[in-house]
Amino acid sequence: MSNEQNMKLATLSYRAVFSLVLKRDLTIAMRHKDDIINPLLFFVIVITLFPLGIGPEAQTLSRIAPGIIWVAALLATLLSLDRLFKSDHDDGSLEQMLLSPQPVFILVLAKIVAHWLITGLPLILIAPLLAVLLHLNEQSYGALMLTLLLGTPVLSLLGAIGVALTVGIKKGGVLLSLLVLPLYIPVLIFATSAIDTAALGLPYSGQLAIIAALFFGSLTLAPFAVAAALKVSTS
Amino acid sequence: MSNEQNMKLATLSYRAVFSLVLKRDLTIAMRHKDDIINPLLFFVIVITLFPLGIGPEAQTLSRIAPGIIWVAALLATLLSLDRLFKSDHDDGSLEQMLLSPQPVFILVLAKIVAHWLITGLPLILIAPLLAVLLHLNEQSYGALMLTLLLGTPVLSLLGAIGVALTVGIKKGGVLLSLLVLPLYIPVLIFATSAIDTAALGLPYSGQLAIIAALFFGSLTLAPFAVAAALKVSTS
Amino acid sequence: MWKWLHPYANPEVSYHFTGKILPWLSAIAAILLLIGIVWALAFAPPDYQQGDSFRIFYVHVPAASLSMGIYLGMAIAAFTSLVWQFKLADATAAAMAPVGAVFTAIALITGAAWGKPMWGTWWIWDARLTSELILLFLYLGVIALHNAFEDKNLAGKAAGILTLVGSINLPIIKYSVEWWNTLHQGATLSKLGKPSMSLEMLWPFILCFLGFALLAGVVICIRFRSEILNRNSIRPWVRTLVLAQTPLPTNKSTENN
Amino acid sequence: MIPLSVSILTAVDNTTIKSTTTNKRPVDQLLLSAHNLTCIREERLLFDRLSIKINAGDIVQVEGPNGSGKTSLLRILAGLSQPFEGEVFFNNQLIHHAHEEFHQSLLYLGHLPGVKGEMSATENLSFNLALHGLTHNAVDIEKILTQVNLTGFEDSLASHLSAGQHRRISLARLYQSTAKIWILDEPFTAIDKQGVHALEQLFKAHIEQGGCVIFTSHQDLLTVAPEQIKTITLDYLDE
Amino acid sequence: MIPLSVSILTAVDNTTIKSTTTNKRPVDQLLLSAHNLTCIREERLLFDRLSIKINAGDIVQVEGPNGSGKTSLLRILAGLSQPFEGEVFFNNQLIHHAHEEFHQSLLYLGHLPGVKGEMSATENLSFNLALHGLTHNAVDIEKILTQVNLTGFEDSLASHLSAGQHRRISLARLYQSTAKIWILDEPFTAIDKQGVHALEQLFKAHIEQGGCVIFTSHQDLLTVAPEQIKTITLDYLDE
Amino acid sequence: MVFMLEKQLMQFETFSAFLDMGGYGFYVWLSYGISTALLLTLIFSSIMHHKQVLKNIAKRLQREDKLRQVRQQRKNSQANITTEVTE
Ligand code: HEM
Ligand SMILES: Nc1ncnc2c1ncn2[C@@H]1O[C@H](COP(=O)(O)OP(=O)(O)OP(=O)(O)O)[C@@H](O)[C@H]1O
Ligand SMILES: Nc1ncnc2c1ncn2[C@@H]1O[C@H](COP(=O)(O)OP(=O)(O)OP(=O)(O)O)[C@@H](O)[C@H]1O
Ligand SMILES: [Mg+2]
Ligand SMILES: [Mg+2]
Repeated sequence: MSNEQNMKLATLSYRAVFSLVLKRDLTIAMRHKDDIINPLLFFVIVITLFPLGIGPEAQTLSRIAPGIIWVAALLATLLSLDRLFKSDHDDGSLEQMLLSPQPVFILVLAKIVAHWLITGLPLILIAPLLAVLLHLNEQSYGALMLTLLLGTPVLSLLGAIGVALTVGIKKGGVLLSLLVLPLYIPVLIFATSAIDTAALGLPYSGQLAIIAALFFGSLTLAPFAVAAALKVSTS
Repeated sequence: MSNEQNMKLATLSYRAVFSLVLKRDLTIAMRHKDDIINPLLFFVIVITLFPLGIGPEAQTLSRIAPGIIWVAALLATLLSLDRLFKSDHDDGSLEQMLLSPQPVFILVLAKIVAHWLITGLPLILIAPLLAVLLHLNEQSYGALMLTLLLGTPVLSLLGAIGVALTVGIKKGGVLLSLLVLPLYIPVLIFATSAIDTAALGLPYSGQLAIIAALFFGSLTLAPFAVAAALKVSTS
Repeated sequence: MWKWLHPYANPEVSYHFTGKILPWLSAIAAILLLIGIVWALAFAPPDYQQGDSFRIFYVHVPAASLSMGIYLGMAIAAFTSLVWQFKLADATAAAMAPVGAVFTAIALITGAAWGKPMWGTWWIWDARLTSELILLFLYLGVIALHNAFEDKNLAGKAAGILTLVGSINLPIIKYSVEWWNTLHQGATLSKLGKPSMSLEMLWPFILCFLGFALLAGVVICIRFRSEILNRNSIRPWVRTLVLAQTPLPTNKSTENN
Repeated sequence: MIPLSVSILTAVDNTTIKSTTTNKRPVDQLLLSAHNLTCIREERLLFDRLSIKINAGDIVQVEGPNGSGKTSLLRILAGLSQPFEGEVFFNNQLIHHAHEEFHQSLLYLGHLPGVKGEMSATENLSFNLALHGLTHNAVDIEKILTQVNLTGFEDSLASHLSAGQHRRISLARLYQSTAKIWILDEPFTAIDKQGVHALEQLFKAHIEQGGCVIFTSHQDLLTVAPEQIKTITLDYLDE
Repeated sequence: MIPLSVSILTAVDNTTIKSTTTNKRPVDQLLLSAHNLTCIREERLLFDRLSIKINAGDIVQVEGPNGSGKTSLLRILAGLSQPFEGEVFFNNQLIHHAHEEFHQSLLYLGHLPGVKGEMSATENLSFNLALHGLTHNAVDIEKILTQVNLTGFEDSLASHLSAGQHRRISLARLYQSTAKIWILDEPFTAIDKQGVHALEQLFKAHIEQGGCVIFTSHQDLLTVAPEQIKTITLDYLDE
Repeated sequence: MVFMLEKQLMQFETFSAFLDMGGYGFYVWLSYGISTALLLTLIFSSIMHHKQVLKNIAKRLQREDKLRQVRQQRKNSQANITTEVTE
């Protein structure tokens, strides 16, 4: 107890807290490299399931490609949401975070950003490849990438609210989908509509603007909603 | 210790063990009624996502309906697989089962059957409704029901192998999909092909026979593979 | 039954044995590949129909057959290890998975790059292509499962069970995919019939094929040796070996001896 | 219901509060107090109108048979659960209102250790410390880990440690804590004898520095004189 | 390395085996024996060529600091993990070969209680008993639950019980066990004093009936005379 | 006959023709390039993996050494205390 001189007690700046938690979550993900590869593989496999179920004709596939890619992205995010708080809840880390003197919404935001870096970003990087597999219209590639770039963070942010609400419940797995998927529907509709519009060679900035609005809206509101939800569901 | 007269020590018959474990798993599922409702709701939601992502034209939907229904069934089963062994592993029940004098493959079989009753059966019951939503060809309803009836148990059986292999691993969630989905592909292909054939008014007994063969094959082999996998992954 | 294997079943002996043959194997593989590939790229005649794009053949086909052959080998090793508790087979199977996955990826990529000029598309959902893709998933599953276990002995057993389950499924998958495709699509894009290969095409092919196979062998050997070290790290012979090679962990270590 | 002159005050029916006046500190600085706490779990009344005052220098052991409500009480004191009735005060403020200061002064360790299996002992400890505003260099961390006997396990993933070693990672935080209020739920679980001894020494050092310790345990402390310990004994209410 | 005339035999280096000859049973019936066990976790040697013989009437306490390998040893004896080298025998047969009989005679309770939170205490207990071939009527089950002090909680879901009550559900199996070999990993965790006392009585009754108990604990038994207990003390190997 | 002669020769007149591969250059070189890259990565990572394994074992041996020293020290200091007490 006498070595208090060794340390500095500081109310950390928001940035320091943010990067502390971000680093931790990324470290944990890197430990299981699988954590990064697996949502990606899930995405790829789900997308390959559709041609197998629907049939190999390029024309049909090309027609439904935007829908399939986006639904797969939705499901891949959904499946990986568990990582966000569940394991922290089960081993008591979440309790400790809530009891720490740091503002909860910053902790939460850092965890969400880490989640997106681990699952959303790789999806975006591999999407063009899958678009090739599904014979997506060549004019749509730009729209696909842009909608994914703006849309997947929204998925992580909204998903976090769902996980926070279900984290105290055993076997919340499927309940989670029930809560979260309806929230995802606007993103899905505007994103696929943007891609379809792009395939016709028309401008799709309207849809993109709406997705951007969703993004900024959820970025500002979700962390607080999540913080509140966590307090409720852990007590 | 003096009340041994109160009880009967018996090597239970296979049937008794089977029904003991089956009853237990069904009881637990009934406690959380969500467990039964949720995979079902997931199934419904995934299927409704497609008209949203692809567009509402009846013709396209009808063309891709068998594929979508089956892919959704696959994913719903996949998501619910966790229930099979994970929670039993986490609270030590699985250890106790492996240490019981009963043969492991019977315990395992009972758990798989319970899983199918909880997730597979409800899917089958609701499938006709969703088929209507997707404008499935009217001639295909019989084939849809038959393939689901024979195919979903295969999904539970093969899935159990994957869960058993990953049960000791933290965050096996997405790894599981990687292991299991490739194994599901034959079922998917033959089932959708049967439904498509039926839509043309042709006989589809060939595909059905193959699915039946897959069913009996996995019914006899999977419990042993699962038992072996459990022994490895819990030690 | 496995008595005669006994001397090779000893991890120490097999570690040193593979260490000795590795340089030779590598040298032969390098020579074969060098000659084979130069011949294939520069000296072999172009195909009368496909022109110079045919040169992809010399990588594509060896890679495709090796991808399947290695899975077969892996399944046999897994079977041996599970049934006869033959531990080295475990290590062999573990060593084979990444190599097989890479050859599968090569077959897929070269196939796609060949498909674009020949069929006009990078990818079609043809039976062979689809089952090759699924084979890649099976490989990745085995690798991921192997990585997920810390204890490599357990990892080997778990991956072995998965390999066997997959190997039962592989023919079913192949068959189903073939059937599925013909059912949906009456006329498959006509794949080129087996060209009746002339000798000047056959020779470089044989060289390339052997070269790639030996290369696979070399990498499997290297990985096999790491697996053995990992599984026996507590044994005195490993300790002396490590201490002899790496006096300080920061020093650069040489792995050939 | 009789207000005692010492730190711990009132209770109803089932709750015995024993408290001795051996506290030699000149000023009894009030750290944490609870007023009229009533807790109901599963429609079962656990304790009724329990009031507690905890001063600097107190070691408070919450005792009672299994299921009597010890964990429930500790979680309420830490602000993790809400009582059915009653309030908890820190510095004469409700703890929800003094959120940040309270969390600066609180160290709560529950049944779950809050240690990530995927991170090494070092990483776990330094994250836990940093989260509570304490920054360290690697040497410090290693020193602390030595104090909890984890030398040689610094880089092992926590999931590869034994039950007791796993808990030790979370207990290591005690060695560097600047928090005054320690709330510990069965801290000795899975800890070996020597470890229990070390923890007890730590408790003594902590109260000497003006902190307080509230803990539950089914074992008695061995090296702390019984008259130094205040006990809150919970029991089943309807007995 | 000197074979003693009593139940527990040899060990190397770090393992002290203390054994007294107070066993008054006419025939020392050998229940479980281990031969030359070597265990490696995380590339760390935990014990080396450990040989143990456990007779009917033995109470064996495995002691040692955190991380010394107690849990690992117990899991190997129960057949849940494979040792790096060595064998475990039951009735002179390898335990894998005598799979069913061994499991008939074994009761293993590990760190995890094996109790489902979604089922009531009654349901949990009767399932656990039935799984091991014991059939009961409702009255019996209630009686057993009374013995572990869960009266009034029979129909509560296990997840709504306190830590100690949760563990009591799994310990209840001991009251009706027909297994001769009990292997218990820290059975006293979270159990209150009175519960510990009851467990000790149970141990004594069990060995009198010709069973044996192998357990780990960081507490000493209070009511069993020290000379009745055989201890296996594990320690870090490289000392 | 001409065919037989050509067999001995290189198929391409110029280097740029060689690169062009009869118009298929991009695809051919893409295939060979990616294959080479993948194989080299595989070989390299296998060798690195092997070195890593050796390094890890060495590191562990060192750690065990350190541990032994720490325990020895602790034992010595404890022994000192007990002897002091008994004296
Ligand atoms: C991604 C695309 C492709 C994949 C995954 C693929 C896969 C395979 C596989 C698995 C084999 C069997 C090897 C064996 O039996 O040993 C094979 C052989 C072959 N492939 Fe491909 N292939 C692809 C594209 C192509 C294309 C575009 C062509 C030519 C236009 C082609 C020409 C051949 C030939 C000539 C053989 C040898 C035929 C035989 O021995 O039966 N492949 N390929
Ligand atoms: N799952 C695991 N993976 C790898 N190593 C492990 C694992 N579990 C335990 N170990 C290692 O084995 C050693 C012994 O662990 P074990 O659980 O047997 O100890 P223990 O004597 O039961 O300790 P405790 O008193 O803390 O319960 C520990 O040092 C730990 O590092
Ligand atoms: N999550 C919960 N939901 C409903 N009731 C609960 C819950 N947790 C505990 N209880 C009830 O509250 C009572 C007190 O539980 P608590 O955990 O506070 O006891 P405890 O004194 O800590 O016991 P132990 O010594 O066993 O840890 C128990 O009787 C239990 O029935
Ligand atoms: Mg408690
Ligand atoms: Mg232990």
